[in-house]
Amino acid sequence: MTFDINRRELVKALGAFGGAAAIGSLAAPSRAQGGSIRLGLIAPLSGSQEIVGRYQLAGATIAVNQINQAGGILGRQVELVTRDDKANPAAGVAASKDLAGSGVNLMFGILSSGVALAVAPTLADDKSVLVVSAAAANELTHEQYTRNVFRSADHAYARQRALAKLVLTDFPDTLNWTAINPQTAIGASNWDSFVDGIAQYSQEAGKPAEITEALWSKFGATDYKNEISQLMRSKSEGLYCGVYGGDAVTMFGQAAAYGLTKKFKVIVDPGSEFIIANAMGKNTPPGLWSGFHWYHGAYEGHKINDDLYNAYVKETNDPHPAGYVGETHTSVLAYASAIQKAGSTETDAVIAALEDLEFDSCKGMRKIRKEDHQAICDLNFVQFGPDEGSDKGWKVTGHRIIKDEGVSEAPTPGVPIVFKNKKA
Amino acid sequence: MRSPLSAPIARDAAIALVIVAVLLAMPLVAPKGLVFVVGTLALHIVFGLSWNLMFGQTGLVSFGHASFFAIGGYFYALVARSFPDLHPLLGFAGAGAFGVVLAIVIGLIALRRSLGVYFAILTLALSQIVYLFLSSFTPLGREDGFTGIRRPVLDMGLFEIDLARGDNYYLFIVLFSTLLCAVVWWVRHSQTGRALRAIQQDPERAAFLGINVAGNRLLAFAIASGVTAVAGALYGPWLQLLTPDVAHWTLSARPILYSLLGGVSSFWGPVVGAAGFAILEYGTRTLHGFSEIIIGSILLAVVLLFPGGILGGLDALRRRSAAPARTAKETVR
Amino acid sequence: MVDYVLSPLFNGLFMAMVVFLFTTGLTLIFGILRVLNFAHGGFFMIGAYVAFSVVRLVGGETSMLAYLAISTVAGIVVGLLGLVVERIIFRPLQKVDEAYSLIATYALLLITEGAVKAVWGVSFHSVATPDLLGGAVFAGDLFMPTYAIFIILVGFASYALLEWVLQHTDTGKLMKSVASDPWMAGMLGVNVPRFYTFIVVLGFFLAGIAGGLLLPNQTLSPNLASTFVIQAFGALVVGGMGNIRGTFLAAIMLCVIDSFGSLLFSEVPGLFFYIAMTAALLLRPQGLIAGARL
Amino acid sequence: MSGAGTPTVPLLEARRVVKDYPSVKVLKDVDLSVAEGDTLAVIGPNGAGKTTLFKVLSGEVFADSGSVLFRGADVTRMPEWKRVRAGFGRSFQVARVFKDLSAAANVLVAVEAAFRNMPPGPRKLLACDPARAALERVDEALDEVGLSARSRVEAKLLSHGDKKRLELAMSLVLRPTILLLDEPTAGMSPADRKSSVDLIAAVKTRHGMTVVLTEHDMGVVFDLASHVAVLHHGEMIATGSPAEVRENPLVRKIYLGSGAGHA
Repeated sequence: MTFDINRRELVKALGAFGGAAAIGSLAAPSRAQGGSIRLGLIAPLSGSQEIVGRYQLAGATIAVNQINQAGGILGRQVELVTRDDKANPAAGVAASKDLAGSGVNLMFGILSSGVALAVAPTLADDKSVLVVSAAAANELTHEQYTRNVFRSADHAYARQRALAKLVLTDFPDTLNWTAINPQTAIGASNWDSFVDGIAQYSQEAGKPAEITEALWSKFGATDYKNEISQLMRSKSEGLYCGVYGGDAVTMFGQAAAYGLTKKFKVIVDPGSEFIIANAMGKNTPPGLWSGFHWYHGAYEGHKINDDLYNAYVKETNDPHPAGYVGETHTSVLAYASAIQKAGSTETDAVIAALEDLEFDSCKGMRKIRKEDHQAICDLNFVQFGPDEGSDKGWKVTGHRIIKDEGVSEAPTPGVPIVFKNKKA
Repeated sequence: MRSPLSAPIARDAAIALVIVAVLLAMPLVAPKGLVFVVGTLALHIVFGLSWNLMFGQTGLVSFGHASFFAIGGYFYALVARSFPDLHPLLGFAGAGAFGVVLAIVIGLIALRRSLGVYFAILTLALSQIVYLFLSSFTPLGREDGFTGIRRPVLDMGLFEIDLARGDNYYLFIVLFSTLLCAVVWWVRHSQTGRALRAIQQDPERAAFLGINVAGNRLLAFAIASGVTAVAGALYGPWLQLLTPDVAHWTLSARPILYSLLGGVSSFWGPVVGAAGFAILEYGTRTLHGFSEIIIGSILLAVVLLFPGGILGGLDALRRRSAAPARTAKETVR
Repeated sequence: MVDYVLSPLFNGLFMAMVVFLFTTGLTLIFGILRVLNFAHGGFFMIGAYVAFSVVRLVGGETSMLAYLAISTVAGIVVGLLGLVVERIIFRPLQKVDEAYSLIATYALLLITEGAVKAVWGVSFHSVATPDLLGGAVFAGDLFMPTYAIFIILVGFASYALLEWVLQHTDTGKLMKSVASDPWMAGMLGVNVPRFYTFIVVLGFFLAGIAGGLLLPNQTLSPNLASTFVIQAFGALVVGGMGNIRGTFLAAIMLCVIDSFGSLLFSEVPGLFFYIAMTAALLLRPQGLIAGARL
Repeated sequence: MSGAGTPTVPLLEARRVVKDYPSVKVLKDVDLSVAEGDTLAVIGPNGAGKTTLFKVLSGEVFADSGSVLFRGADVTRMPEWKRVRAGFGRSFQVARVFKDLSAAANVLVAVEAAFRNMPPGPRKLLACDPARAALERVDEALDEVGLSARSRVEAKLLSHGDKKRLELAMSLVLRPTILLLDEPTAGMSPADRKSSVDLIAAVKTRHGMTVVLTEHDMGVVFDLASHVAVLHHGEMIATGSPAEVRENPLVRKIYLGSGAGHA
């Protein structure tokens, strides 16, 4: 029963991160200590997304420890200050104001796009910088672009178009796609980006794909039977399961009796990572491709990747770090390089240094574009399947790195993204 | 010579003055995070006070008060986006008026047919409808909310105040909230307030004094809803974003918690309750994972130890410490 | 025909039984103690987590017998928690104004959420349906998962059982008499406080067993506590304030209407539940089954 | 029936009033007429329908058929609060006062309800103080029923008799044309009863009101009433002066048992 031990240990260990951070923040004086560089993590450390917040906290903590062991930045130690955004915009704004008020002008983290979009416009007033580590909404580097916000992680447009590229490479004959999506902006944005990719790459291959109208479900719904019935009657062969996290678990759980996973030849998921497999065990949909912020297995041999992975496993005994661990880790590294480059932690200097910054991370080199502050980086995908033999009940059956070569759009800060290939 | 029936205006004005002075001085001394929390608190105080005008004063239990907060907020945001040249004060007033009209329409149907728990659950159902509408109506931003709500420039004729600058919007919120609280205070202590109190105590008896019970209940519902709608309208530019969460039932539970925690029978009850709750939340903000247990336990302790809320509990303590003989005598007489 | 009538009818009925199973304990406690227990969902969730832990403990056993036994264990554990809650919270609340029970049970809801996180963490979990219920039945084009049929049957059976207990047993008569006039029952020698304890334990037991039975249907996470609570309040009040028959009928009516509504107006799923609830409250403010206690 | 020989319209009239409750027919074609200045006592055994008739007259419930006229105008479906504004006043069998308010505040509510919109003057409007005239009326009314000394006591702490007095004070400030009293002396000691009867008689004379009351105590009825109406099983079986009713054979039969016949 190693699996059980692992899960318990994981929870306990992640809890330890939380406890340590709590004590750390409490003990932290309200004014900047001479010498140490203070970085503020904003993450959902309670509420419905707490699981992700704990991963983010783990990644940030490891990065800070590694930097400090290596002598800090500019010879100064780094101190992590944490604030809870509860994945709620109001709490997020309060958290960023709270950090700014305590003299922490360099912030990172944020899972929910709603929180990121709420926090972004308040930063200029507070003279703060935010490096977004997860929130993927395209708007953040388009119509809601502000000078004070960077994104060191991949964004919806790039990830979903890369996913389209992947499925068309692996399943060139699966050309009729449909979807079940949550009624959120990120749900719509993900689906539009995926359709855009499918349309473009299938046309380039000379076999235009066909898109069937998507189904839209309530975010946080508890019953998907009506939607599943409709999907079972669909003529499509590929299913884009846009509902993510706990909703996806509920949906696949209820769909098991219908044989949904057997009906569709290919099922893809925009970014639930290990959540579906971990929760469903033996009932994991076979062959499910899932989008990842970072998949450690794809970068074995890369030092930053291996050090991060080993540190994580050592702390938690959990062999499956979610991509969020890597992305918050990356944001801290981005700050480290930028501060090194700027020779200062002043807001304007750090902003200038982050623009056009190229730095190495757990998934290789990334470049933050000067124009729209979006990082250009690898896109990771993992394929899952059930594994009757193991205790955890599932295994990784494949993984893929898609390089961002023409996947991302041209930078157009201030202007909404255009889905050129929306019409299939 | 003041009659004991007069409203305690001198005392309450003095308390209010002290509170407002402290709030206005906040940005000078407190960190920004705290200022943001306090600005939100000011709006929540209005939210709690207006709910208690229905409950403590009139005896109406609404489980859907947040829907008016949300309606006011979205109304203002939509108006400000659609008519950028409109004077912002007109926008805020319009939000209030919209809340009042909607409350009258709902009240005319709902208050006549159902009271007590039925009215409570009815308002809950209606607020769920508002919530679902806001989370699936595309022009209002659905689940992700109404983004980019600007803090307006106040054109005062002779001069302009840019509320987007510095702490201006915070100061504006504090002063506007004070005004809204004053409205609630005035209604509560006016002739209408006395009639509402009579209705809360015994509606049938009140009717036999010639008081229009249904009309006054509707009035209280409309005033409370209008005031809350204005608070909601002020909240949009404060956060620069509105999400359907502001119509969620967990937010509707807030004014109930504030009022019961502070004490429903006093004007100041919801103020004390809201402040207490904010202190709890702010105090536990870094205790990741423990905040629910701590907040829950403290709430539970207050209810079990001080039935009647904090103010009610203080009152009881004061009475107990006062000469018991005198109390006994008065009872006998 | 199947797509637009039978399928939504079936799905609505299934949802109705989910809501009904969730609401029975709530109805019982409200009907007799007049405490609207906000924390009910929290204890439902604890029941589900307890069942989940037992499933893991016995190595993912998915036989039918194990499933039923585990659900009962969850019910017993939560029932015992009910004993504690009754002693330290509900009993003192009897002396306090009714409105305060709202704030107390809301506080309790927060505590249950916090406690679940502390004990089980925040990860998502799910448990497969027992093998026997894993399949599906086809009736023409109508597709019915066996698990859903099972839950519908359990819902009807629970209703029939509760109704029988209330109408035809001494315990049921006692419940009804205490519900309608606790003072008089006390005068006639009923130990009312002990009876209240019994009711709370029973109500919590029902919450826990429902948590276990419905575990395969939901993702397990600390958010489960507030998932059904609003629908449950709706069924409770539309049904007529704490009587089992009314709650049962209201759950069916609201969920079936919602199922059809969601099909017709798929832009806003769930909307018709509340529209039906509003209409029912306006047209029959006294509830579907008026005046009856339990 | 009404005031001897006066051609005027009766002040309050009930015509063929019927009121059913789900299982029983409570009022069957009840006629009643009260002239200005009368004191009418409605009597009858328990369950005769006195309270229901009272509710129909005051507007607490509406008649199923038949009509209620006030000064000749139809008020059958007029809600109670409008009737009060038209000149009705009523008390309850068990005194109903606003328990958490002081005695004075109770009366103030009534005063302000009766004289709506008594603006306290612009300066005091902001302070929400009650108008001086309103406060004077409160003092007057409390004085009249003998409660001045207890004006600050919360109503729930008052004795039973004082609550009845307070309720009377609340009715009086409404300056009703017609006062409906539901068992005004129920549950009182003989001494209290005597003082209540005196008080009612005094205020009636002073304010020139018309009074309709229900009563169990025959002493009270004969002390106060100028007219008596007898209700039995929902039917009005006799009306007239106290002496006439006392001699009515049907009444005697019902009250004194069958076979009693003429005395």
